[in-house]
Amino acid sequence: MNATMLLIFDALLLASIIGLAWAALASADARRSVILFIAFGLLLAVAWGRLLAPDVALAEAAIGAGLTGALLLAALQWQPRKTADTTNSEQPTHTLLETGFRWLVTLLCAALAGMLAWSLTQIDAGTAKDALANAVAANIDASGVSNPVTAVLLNFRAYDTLLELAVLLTAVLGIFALGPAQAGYRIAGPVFSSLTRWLTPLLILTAGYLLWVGAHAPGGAFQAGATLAAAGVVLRLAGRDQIGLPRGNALRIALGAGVGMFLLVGLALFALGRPFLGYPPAWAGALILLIETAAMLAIAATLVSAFIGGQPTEEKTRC
Amino acid sequence: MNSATSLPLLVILSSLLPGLVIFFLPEGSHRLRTTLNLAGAFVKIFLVGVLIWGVFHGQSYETRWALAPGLDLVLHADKLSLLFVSLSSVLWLVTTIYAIGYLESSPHRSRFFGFFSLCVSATVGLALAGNLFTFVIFYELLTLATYPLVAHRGTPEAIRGARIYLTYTLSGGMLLLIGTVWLYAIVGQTSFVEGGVLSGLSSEYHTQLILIFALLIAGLGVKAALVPLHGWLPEAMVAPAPVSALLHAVAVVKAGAFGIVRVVYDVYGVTFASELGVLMALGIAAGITIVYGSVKALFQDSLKKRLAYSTVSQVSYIALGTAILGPIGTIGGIVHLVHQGIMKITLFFAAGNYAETLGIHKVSEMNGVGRRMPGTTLAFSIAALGMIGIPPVAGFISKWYLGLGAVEAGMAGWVLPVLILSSLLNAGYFLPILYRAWFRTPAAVWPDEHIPAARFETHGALLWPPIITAVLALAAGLFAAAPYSPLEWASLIAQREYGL
Amino acid sequence: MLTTQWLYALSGCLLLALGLRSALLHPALLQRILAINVMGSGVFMLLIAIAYRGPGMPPDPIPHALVLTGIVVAVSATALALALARRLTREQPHD
Amino acid sequence: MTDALIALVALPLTAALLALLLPRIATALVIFSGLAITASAIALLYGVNTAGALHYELGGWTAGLGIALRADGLSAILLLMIALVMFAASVYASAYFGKASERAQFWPLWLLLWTALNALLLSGDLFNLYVTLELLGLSAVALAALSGKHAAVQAALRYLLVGLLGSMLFLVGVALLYAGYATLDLATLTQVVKPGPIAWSALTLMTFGLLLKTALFPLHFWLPPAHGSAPAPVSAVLSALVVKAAFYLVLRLWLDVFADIVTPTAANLLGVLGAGAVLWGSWQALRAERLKLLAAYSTVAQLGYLFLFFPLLLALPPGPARDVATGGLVMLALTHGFAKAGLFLAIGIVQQRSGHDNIQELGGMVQRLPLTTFAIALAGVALIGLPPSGTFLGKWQLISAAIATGQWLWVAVTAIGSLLAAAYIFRILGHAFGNQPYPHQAVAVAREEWPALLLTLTATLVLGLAGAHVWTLLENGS
Repeated sequence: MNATMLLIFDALLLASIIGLAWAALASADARRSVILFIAFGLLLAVAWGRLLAPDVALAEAAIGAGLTGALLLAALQWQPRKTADTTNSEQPTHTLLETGFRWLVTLLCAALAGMLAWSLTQIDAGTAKDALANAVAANIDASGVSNPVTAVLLNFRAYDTLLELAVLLTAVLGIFALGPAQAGYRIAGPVFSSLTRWLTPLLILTAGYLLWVGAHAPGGAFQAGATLAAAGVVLRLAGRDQIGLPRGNALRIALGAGVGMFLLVGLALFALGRPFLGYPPAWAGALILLIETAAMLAIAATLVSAFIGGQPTEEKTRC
Repeated sequence: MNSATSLPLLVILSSLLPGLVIFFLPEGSHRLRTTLNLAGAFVKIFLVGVLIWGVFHGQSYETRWALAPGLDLVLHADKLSLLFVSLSSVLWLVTTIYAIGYLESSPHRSRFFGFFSLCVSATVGLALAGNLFTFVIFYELLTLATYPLVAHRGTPEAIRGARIYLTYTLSGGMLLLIGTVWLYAIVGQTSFVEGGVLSGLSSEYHTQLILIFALLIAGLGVKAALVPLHGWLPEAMVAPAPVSALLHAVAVVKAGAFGIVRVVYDVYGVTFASELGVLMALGIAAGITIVYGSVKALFQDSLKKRLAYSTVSQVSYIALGTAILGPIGTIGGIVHLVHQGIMKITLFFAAGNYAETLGIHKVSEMNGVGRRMPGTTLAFSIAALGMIGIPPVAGFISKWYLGLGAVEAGMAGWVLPVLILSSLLNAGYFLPILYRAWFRTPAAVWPDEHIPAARFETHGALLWPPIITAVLALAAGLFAAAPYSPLEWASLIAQREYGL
Repeated sequence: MLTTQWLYALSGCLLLALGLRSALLHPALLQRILAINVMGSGVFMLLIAIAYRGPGMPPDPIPHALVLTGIVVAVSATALALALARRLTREQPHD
Repeated sequence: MTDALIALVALPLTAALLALLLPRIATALVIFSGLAITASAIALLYGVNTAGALHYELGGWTAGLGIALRADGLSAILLLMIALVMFAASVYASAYFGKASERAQFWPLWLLLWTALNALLLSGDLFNLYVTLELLGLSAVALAALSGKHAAVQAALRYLLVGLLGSMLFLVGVALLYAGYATLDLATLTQVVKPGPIAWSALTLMTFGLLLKTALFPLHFWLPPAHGSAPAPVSAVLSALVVKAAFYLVLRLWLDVFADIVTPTAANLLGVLGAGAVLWGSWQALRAERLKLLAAYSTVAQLGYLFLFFPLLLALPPGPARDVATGGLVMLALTHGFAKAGLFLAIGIVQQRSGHDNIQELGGMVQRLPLTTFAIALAGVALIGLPPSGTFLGKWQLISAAIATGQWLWVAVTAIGSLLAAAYIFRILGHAFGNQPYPHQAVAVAREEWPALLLTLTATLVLGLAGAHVWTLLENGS
């Protein structure tokens, strides 16, 4: 595939991405917007692949498009298909002031894009910008994994990931604080439920594989966690309230597992006189796998809880 | 911390700590509260006595505490501050006794006496302030401590009066603050020094210094009730009588006047101030206030309002004195700081007695009150005559020196007329009261008599304070030449200020 | 920068602007939440374009890691936002 | 010494997990961890004061490849304030939330918020700052919505969207800087960053995003409803700490990282917005019907003062004069932190006891809730800027710097703002002193009253009288 072909491909891809985004945001119809947005996410995954970012592509497909999509679709249930105020935006009856404001905002956004583009032109293609990439390459052997992204994520910048898991935890606790989960869907027909019987184990297997492979190839806790969550979503769609999600204490443990394991490892090393989160190279691989496993469980539990939109009710056990 | 560095602080604490304790006392524990109040007052007087003794024997007292880079909280005892401290601590004792009798059975006494003590602590701190920064701090604290006292009764009028009082004083405080910061920005941290500290500055600063002076005097003028910044004073009359006494004689109004004295003598230096030409402006403002206050007083039927306007006019004698260049005028102004306090507090005590005993609030209700309440009325009469300037009461001394000073300074042309006119006006609004009180036949029933005449005409705690202060007013006049008399003291200060 | 980087970086800016505009102007809540996600995608595209080093060259892994983190943060925020919105629609104000 | 850096993040995070897993003993847990965190904050302050700025490279990787935690005098002081305020608010909350179920939901989020605040103050890495911002934003939103009331949820949702917008803009700036300088480490960036479009647009975007989060006028619209409808202890820390965290970042970016990039014109713009905040916020506070709204608007105003310092600091040459002014700025931020937290806690007591917080109906409060009223009055003294509060010293430096640099406009704004503040504070006290009978059964709980009182006392007395230490700490810790 030669350069011009590639260029055309890029142009088409980006054009459709931007077009989808535009369409999704321009529409006043919630359902339409959501579906367009999911498509947008999938195309993004392609773009990431095109830019040699397979890890991101996987994550985007699984989380960005997949689970966000699922969340949005679930949201459509209670979202009035056309909100009251959207209807009047279809026949634009704006006062002069409003129109002025809309134009002002539009202008500002355009200016923002312009400013960014302009400053991007100023980036000198010096060698400096490879400094960190080289540093990563230089230290990769000590990191315990061969996939540089995983190395950055779980070793060099593990602290980021720790706090990021804390963000996930915060989100799900915030959702729980807002009340119990809404009731499940009706039990699915025989076809779909038999499909789920096949689908669920498959997804779980994939998750395990992604987790394992993350050490040296694209993949890792987040993609794996998302896939695992997908299994839960499928079950949920099949009408199972039980969706394999533990209850009460077990659930709380699952949700906290990621942060917990991270802290445990970090502090244990700290107690042993090593820097906080500073794995000994010999152990790094194992420790990272340990943390990632916990993280995967946490992510899956979090995302499924988010999907069902609240704390699963204790007593209802219907399956 | 030895006595030299701790004594000024202790003088403040002697009223601050009892005050803080009193806040937490249950309403019922009358005796403990009274004990604390009086103990504090006596301890303060004792400590002040030690200070005076020390200072007159060349000992210097200073408490210094850095609050921020270049901003020290300094408490320093010099002759001027001692004059004010001893005045306020003596009058505080008397006022406390009076207040205990006055608020006999009224609610929220713990709160009242708590803030009462805070108020005096602020005043004392203000008197001992060793630099403008410290002065500003206590100036604002005084405002805060007096607000609850003015609002004490909690009636809509009380709240309203308190709000007006606050609006004036806080705005004034802001002007004072800006002026002070500006001054610091030019000369950095400076202590109060007899003779002033600014005369050395090059002439390029003079316009700035004039503006700063305007800001400072405007800020202080609010509390000193210089026209047109006096609006709060009549409104604050809603406060209980002891508070009015405190406001008019000891704390608030005095703080303003004292501040003006400080700024003119110990920051700018009186000679430098007159070179700048600001002294004249101050003098004119004072003169206008003196006349205006007296004229307004003439037309007030409410006794307390009449006294309030008389305060407006009387306090400006102090400002007038500072505005007169030359030691004699200075003596007149400074000595009046004391004399006005003693006389005016007597008047307010008496007015409070009339109100508490017979429910008399209006001048027109005072017919023949002299026969029903001779002691109170006698005290009132002495103070009133003093205010007019009739010898041998203290007020005469002040006016005499002001007059002489004006002649000496060649300002007789306008100062003397002001003095004479205001004295006539004083007579005009005080003598009719005395006439009614002594020579008119009393009304059949008093407006609201709720303290029957027993052994005394009223409660002892209400009767003795005005009598004591009246005696003091007489003594200050009769023994003006005696050592340690206010006059003696004022002339010492004047000598220092002029480096004589 | 390479042409490809340019193309993607500029599209990133464009997405950002698009998202920002709708986030500020769109009347419907759901679309506003989507808009913020689109903004995010714009930033991610910018980052990944920066990381790109041309065909066959290993890209800079750090922006990739940042974007992975960013995606997870974004989904958390979206989930919370949707939960809040649901709570709102579930019980209209009764006053 | 550097252990304190780790402890300040690890302690609250661990406590959050334990509170999640062991809800029964959560309250005791919070109190103990609170003490531990406060101790670590003191240790850090001590360390910074003796050894100067500290840093810790996480995972042993050199900053740049890895992430470094950093602390200097400024961050150490703020961390101590956070610890004290959060601890006092925790004690208060243990009594405020009556039901065990409420507390079970509250404590983990509360500790996550604490984690976020500490992590943000300590972070020395641009992208890590973004993550902490999001952690802070999400936990704050979750807590603000806790009451579940419609108004609260609505405000929280708006708060969330605005916050996300802000962090997105911040992230764009980060991306731009990485593109330009290939580093995320603040210290490194400080050395390599050069004036030019990249730095300018990055700073613009990040500042704008942070201004949204710190609610600088006219971007404050989201704050009053959010702070006004959250549970009292939450409102307290939102107003006292969370907005400050974003402000702290602005300060860092403008005075440290981009010190050579920022221009006086830009600083003046911030000053103008600050002035707008002072005047508009105070005016709205004066017109507010409810205590909580009054307090929230006063937060808008008080943040304005902090931004008035930018044009002044830029005008002063680096050196003692600027350091003194900076100290004033920090002093204002600290005093407001303590005073506003105490105020919100006190208001919470009033609201719980009388079932409302309408300013009109506070008559007789001074008799029935004397300590609470006293706390409100003390907070008021600090908000107005009267002595002996730390605000007085701060405003003194503000006015002084303005006069020294001939920027009289800011003097006028400060004066008017302070008088307006006096007006809205004494509006409350005027009603409180009214002698109409107080209709409600008012028995305040010591666990609620004392935290409020101690916080306000810290603002008015401790900071006012021991203020000089703040300046020395900043100097030693630089």
